[in-house]
Amino acid sequence: MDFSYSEEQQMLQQSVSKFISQDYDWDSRQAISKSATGFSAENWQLFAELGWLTIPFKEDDGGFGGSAVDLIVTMQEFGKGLLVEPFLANTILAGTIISEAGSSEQKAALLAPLMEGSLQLAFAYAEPQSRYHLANVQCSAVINGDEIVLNGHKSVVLNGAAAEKILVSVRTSGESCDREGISLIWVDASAPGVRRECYASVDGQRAADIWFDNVALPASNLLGNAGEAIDVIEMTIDKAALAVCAEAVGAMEMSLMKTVEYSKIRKQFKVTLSTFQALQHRMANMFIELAQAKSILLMAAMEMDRLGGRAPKALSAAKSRIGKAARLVGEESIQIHGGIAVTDELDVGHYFKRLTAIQFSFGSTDHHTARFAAS
Amino acid sequence: MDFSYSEEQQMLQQSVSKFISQDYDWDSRQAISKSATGFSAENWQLFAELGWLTIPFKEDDGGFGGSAVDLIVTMQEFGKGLLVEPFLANTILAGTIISEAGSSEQKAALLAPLMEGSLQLAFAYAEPQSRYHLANVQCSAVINGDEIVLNGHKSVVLNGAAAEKILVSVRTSGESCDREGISLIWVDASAPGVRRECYASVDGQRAADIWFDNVALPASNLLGNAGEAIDVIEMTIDKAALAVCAEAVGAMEMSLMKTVEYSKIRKQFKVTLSTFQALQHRMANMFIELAQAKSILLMAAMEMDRLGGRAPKALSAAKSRIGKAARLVGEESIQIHGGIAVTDELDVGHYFKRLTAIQFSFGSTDHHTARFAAS
Amino acid sequence: MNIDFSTEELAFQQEVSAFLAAELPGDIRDKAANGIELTKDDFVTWQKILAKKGWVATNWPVEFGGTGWTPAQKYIFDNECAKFGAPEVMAFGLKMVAPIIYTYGNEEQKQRFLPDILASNVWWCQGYSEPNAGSDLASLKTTAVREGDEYVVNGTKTWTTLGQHADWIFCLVRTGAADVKNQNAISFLLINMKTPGINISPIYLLDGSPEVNEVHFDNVRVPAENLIGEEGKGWTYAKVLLTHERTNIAGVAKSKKRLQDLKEKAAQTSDGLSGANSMLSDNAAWQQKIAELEIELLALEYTELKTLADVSTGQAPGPESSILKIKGTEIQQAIDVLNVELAGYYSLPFVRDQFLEGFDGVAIGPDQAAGSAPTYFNNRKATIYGGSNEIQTNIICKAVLGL
Amino acid sequence: MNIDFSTEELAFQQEVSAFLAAELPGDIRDKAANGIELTKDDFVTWQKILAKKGWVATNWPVEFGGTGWTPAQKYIFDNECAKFGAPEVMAFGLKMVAPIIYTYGNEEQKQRFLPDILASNVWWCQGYSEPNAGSDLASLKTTAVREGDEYVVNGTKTWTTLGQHADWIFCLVRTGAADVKNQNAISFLLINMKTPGINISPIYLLDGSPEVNEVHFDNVRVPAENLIGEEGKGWTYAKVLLTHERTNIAGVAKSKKRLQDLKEKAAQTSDGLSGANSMLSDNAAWQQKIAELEIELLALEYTELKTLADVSTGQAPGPESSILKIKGTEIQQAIDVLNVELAGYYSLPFVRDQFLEGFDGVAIGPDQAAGSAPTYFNNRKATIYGGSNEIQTNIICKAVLGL
Repeated sequence: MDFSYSEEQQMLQQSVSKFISQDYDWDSRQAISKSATGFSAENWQLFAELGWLTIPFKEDDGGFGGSAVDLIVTMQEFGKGLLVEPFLANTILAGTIISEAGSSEQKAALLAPLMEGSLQLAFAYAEPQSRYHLANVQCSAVINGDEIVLNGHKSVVLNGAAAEKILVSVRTSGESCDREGISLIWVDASAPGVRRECYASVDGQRAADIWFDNVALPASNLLGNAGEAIDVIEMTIDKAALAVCAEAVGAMEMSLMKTVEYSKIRKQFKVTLSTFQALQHRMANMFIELAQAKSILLMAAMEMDRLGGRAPKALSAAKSRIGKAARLVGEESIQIHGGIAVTDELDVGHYFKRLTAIQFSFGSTDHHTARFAAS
Repeated sequence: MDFSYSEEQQMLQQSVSKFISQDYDWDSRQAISKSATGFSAENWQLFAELGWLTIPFKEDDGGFGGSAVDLIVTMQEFGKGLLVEPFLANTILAGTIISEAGSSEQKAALLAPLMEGSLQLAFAYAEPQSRYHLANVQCSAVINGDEIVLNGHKSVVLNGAAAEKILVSVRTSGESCDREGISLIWVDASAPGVRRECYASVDGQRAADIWFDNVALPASNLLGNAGEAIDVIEMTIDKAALAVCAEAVGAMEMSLMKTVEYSKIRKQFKVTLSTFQALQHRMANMFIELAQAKSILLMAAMEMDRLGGRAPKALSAAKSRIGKAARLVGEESIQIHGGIAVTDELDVGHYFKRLTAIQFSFGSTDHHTARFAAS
Repeated sequence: MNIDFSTEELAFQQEVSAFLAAELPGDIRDKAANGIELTKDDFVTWQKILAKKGWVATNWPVEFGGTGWTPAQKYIFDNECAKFGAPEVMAFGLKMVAPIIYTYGNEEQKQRFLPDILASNVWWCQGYSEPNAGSDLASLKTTAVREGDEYVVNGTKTWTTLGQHADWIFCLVRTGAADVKNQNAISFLLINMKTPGINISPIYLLDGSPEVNEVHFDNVRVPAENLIGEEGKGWTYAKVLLTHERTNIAGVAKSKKRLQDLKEKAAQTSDGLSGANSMLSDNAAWQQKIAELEIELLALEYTELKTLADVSTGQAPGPESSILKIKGTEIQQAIDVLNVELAGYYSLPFVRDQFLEGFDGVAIGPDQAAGSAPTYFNNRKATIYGGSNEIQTNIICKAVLGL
Repeated sequence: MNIDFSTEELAFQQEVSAFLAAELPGDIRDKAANGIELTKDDFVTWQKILAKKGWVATNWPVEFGGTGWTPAQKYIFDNECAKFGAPEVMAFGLKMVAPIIYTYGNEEQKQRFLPDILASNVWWCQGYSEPNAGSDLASLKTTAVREGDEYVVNGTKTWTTLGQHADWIFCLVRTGAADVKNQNAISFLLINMKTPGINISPIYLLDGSPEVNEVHFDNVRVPAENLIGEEGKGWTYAKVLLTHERTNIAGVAKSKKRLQDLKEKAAQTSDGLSGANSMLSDNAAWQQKIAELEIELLALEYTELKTLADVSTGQAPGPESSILKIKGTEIQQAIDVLNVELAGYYSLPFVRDQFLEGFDGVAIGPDQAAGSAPTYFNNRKATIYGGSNEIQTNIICKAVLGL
């Protein structure tokens, strides 16, 4: 039992923290978020140079060999800066799929350039009817000898706009909710029959809905064995959920800090807000929520490392508890700030938006409470 | 649409309120609660003289013909005094059963003396396995010509100790949870084969577990048609639930008032508790809970009157909401008082106990939330 | 005590229902149902239809053109309007400044302003809050200095909802000397927005909408005849107005409709569990949240009905109005969150165009989903404005509990 | 960072488990499992068994007879004890006064008091609270006036848990003049309960138990050698002790066991819905409450583990101890309510005899039901004593948030 960060982890934390505090101030973040692509290519190259894009991948694959704890160290700092660069979509979502299911050729073609920062990827798994159930796949891929034909509609694909290649969960056999019969393929975003509607998301990031209309692919675009992908998909989404849990913890920390600071400055009835005991106790309650969120995040990360990456019950505990904390801290930050926090101008409202988006991504709070209860 | 009390209702309220404030002070209540029988026979006679024991019964049966609104007017005042006299067990539970299911002979034998205050009754409906489901009846009665033979175990029978005659829900046909096959019979408490274990309840009232071992009764002890009793039983328990909802509102009102008063006297850190804004806001929240409880109580009573006594959805809304308020107000009253409220000496702890007992009688908060959702 | 409607009330309900069915323009109704923002014209069009029927001023006395309805009639009208998805009337003219004018204004002011409000010829906005005085209205800084027959106004008002459309603004301004006790130095002034020296700049809210504004006053000269009542009494008038605002703020009828819509949509939304046959409405946690919210709303409805009944017998709305504000807004915000939850992943796309008039692109997600998160974000203001919920709690502490 | 136990730790777990299986007396174990109150003898018996093994003073340094365990070992020990239903040791001697004595006492005091505490020969109780000083310990009024080699003590202490069994009491007393700043006039004094002038009277709690007492001091003469440390420093020592108390107060291991028991009992309790096949554990609302509580407890467990780890590396327990107190007691009380809920109607009978030793009547309801409501009532104290949760919240406001 050891609760201290290793030297390597401390260095990683300092490195990310330094970038956020020195090179990712609020105005820069807003400018990047509102730019055409929604992220900074320059930053992305920097991340590659710093080795951040290799963190979760095995050393055999050329990665840093990072643990779940390494991942949360990184994501907490990103959460503090409300990073909009598509680290999650590339490195966690698409990257984990390739790393877990890809052949060495596929890794060379997709993972290596990802780690170099030269290829943008996305993982398309959700569908309009699927909600948070990963086996609810209607997108179909018919494998016919050397060819695959893909049809269907994937919804809210993170980084779907910038992605050059898209990993897709598809049904190759069975009924809509069967756990068997789900496969993974990759498709070029510019392939004939691929149509994208791209948009900003409410938290200032980018996503897309993607339609596939008789898209023809070589059979070599299949990752892993046909029909056996559900475990890898679940593991990937759980990892992404852990990542956004960590991000939420970072965002909550900033949101609380900003609220406490503001309360010490803002005057109402001739005294600062911080002198009102009712508000003091509410801020203390936010602090407790944050502390509980941090604890359960550690628990989930350590359990994931202990169990080799698959700890669904622990992850659901974390996502449920952190979702609850995120809602409370986000909403209370706004309420204690007052009207100013409902404007687009102040950062605290944007923390609130991201905290909200996290609550409804990779399984909502209720979804994970129920999954915890059932497991 | 009329939200004012009628003149008759105002008089009733004043009459009960006067009794509670003048003749039912805290020390008297405690002495009565701790006496051998757990209630005052003298008070009971007074209630009979004042006509209170006739309130819910039809004028045709010699009653006051009171409405559900009349009932809540009365019970709110009783709640303020934490009345231990068995008004609920006799007048609402046993009385409604006889009034709704009894023949005129049975009314003459049971209801008339009840209204005169000369007969103590109880209604035994719950069983160890039944929880809050009234059709879950395993107590069996075999009707054989002119004789009924009764076997089984009824749990937590209110007024079960003092009751001279006991009304019992029994299964005369069908399986354990069938809605058909449930009947009502009455049995003399001193009949051979009836065994009682009597006890005080946590809220200072009296109850008993009752076992029936081959108790032989004449068939004329059956109330209404055999096998068709479930509707009357449900209606009766809903009425009792409404009554305790009103009682809870009265008790919450007192509990809040006493807490606010105490906060203005009790000093900590050289100032009164009432000067701490965090506590102020919590007391305001208790007030809001009480206001919402009062509103939904009115709603349920008016709906019951509008729909002729059967308004299960409205009743469940009230029991659910009032249960939630009762828990909050009860617990917060204790917490704001501090240590003194955890002693047996102070009244506020006893309001808390009664509010707790109400939450788990006639269907718990969760039970009624689910019933509301399903209806 | 009873909750039955009389035969006359039931007939009135039918009349309202028939009126709405016949007169509510289909495009306005569809916009509201699909979360498309209403334009100024939409509001004016609908209010003029109501005015023609004599039903636009439900809170005014009959002598000024109000309906003179009983609480039961108001309740019926509000519920029918909500059921049909009719927009609520803009409050600033009809519900906020008008009661001040007919209560405290002089005869000339009543004749000058009320008919245009009744006819929706003039769009009003509110000038109370200032950048450094949120809930603490008594500390405001905008000054109005008397010079002959005019006041010269300087300062900045903020959170001016839909001020971009406004022809007139009603303001609280500081007229007294600095040493006068704060709230006795505040006056109530009506100002034409076209007066030179007024500049308006939009504030973008969390949902991206320019719904509120800052209004800057730079030596704006206002005729003294635009002062309502006495100098220094503005705070008293405003407090009365705030009470009026609070009895309307619970929004029970609208919340009932939204909750009903939510239930219907949940019954058509897959929970993903086992294909087409398992709906979100079958989910136990969802059912419980919906049930608790319905019950809370039911309780609030009766709190409101009882308050309306008290007001109709001449009693001023007391602490109940604070409860209505607090619980009403909490319920609204709980519904906001459930709408986001209903949308699931489709709460993420920020496709503002999609719910603006004239959109002809490819819609993302189900109809209601696109507006769910922006509405949730925007409506956090509900517990902040109109006297924040903390201020309302303080009122209960002082006025009811004597703390 | 990792949560694995080492081979040594796993071996230690086995050792503790084997010890408990062999040494925990069956009658004590059964009483605890069935909610029967333990007697003084039960506690002493068990503590002497632990002492013999050298495991009774888990928080003391080795030099005084403590275990010198790592945080992981303490965690393992607490969890195994809870799993087996072993009673917790009485805190007053071992966990409360002993750390004060070995930290601030002189050599003579250490030799005089610590061995008897270690051997459970002497029963201690706590004299802090007074009738008019609840959470506000600095305002206490019991005086100790120095006369030669003695202090003369006058005043009343209250909430003295199990004081009826006590041989000694440790007290905070006022030694300074009235004009000395409150908390610099308070000293820490050990008093033999058999000293003339001490009277003890029981206070009955909501569950009917005489668990706490008032202790009255009427010219009680106490040798000056019983003063710990310096005069006027008592408040400082007590604060350190309160911090110790708080790191133990979360009660995570015990709550885990109770929650586990609750789940098992719910799986055996009919929900009444459809006979023997439908159990309370199948009920969706119940499942959700249990899940949320388990998750909260899991988070708290890691907060505690992290705190233990920090303490073991020499850091003083910081604001975490306030979180442990607040969340720990909230969880305990949430479990209390669920036990009442599990009991349903059988939470109503107040059959105190039934869970006292020697009862031979007819038991009413299932085993756990009889104690459910009394425990719920009694345990409301958990958020009040040991520095109320409001005081803990204030500590977070000041010490962490700088408010």
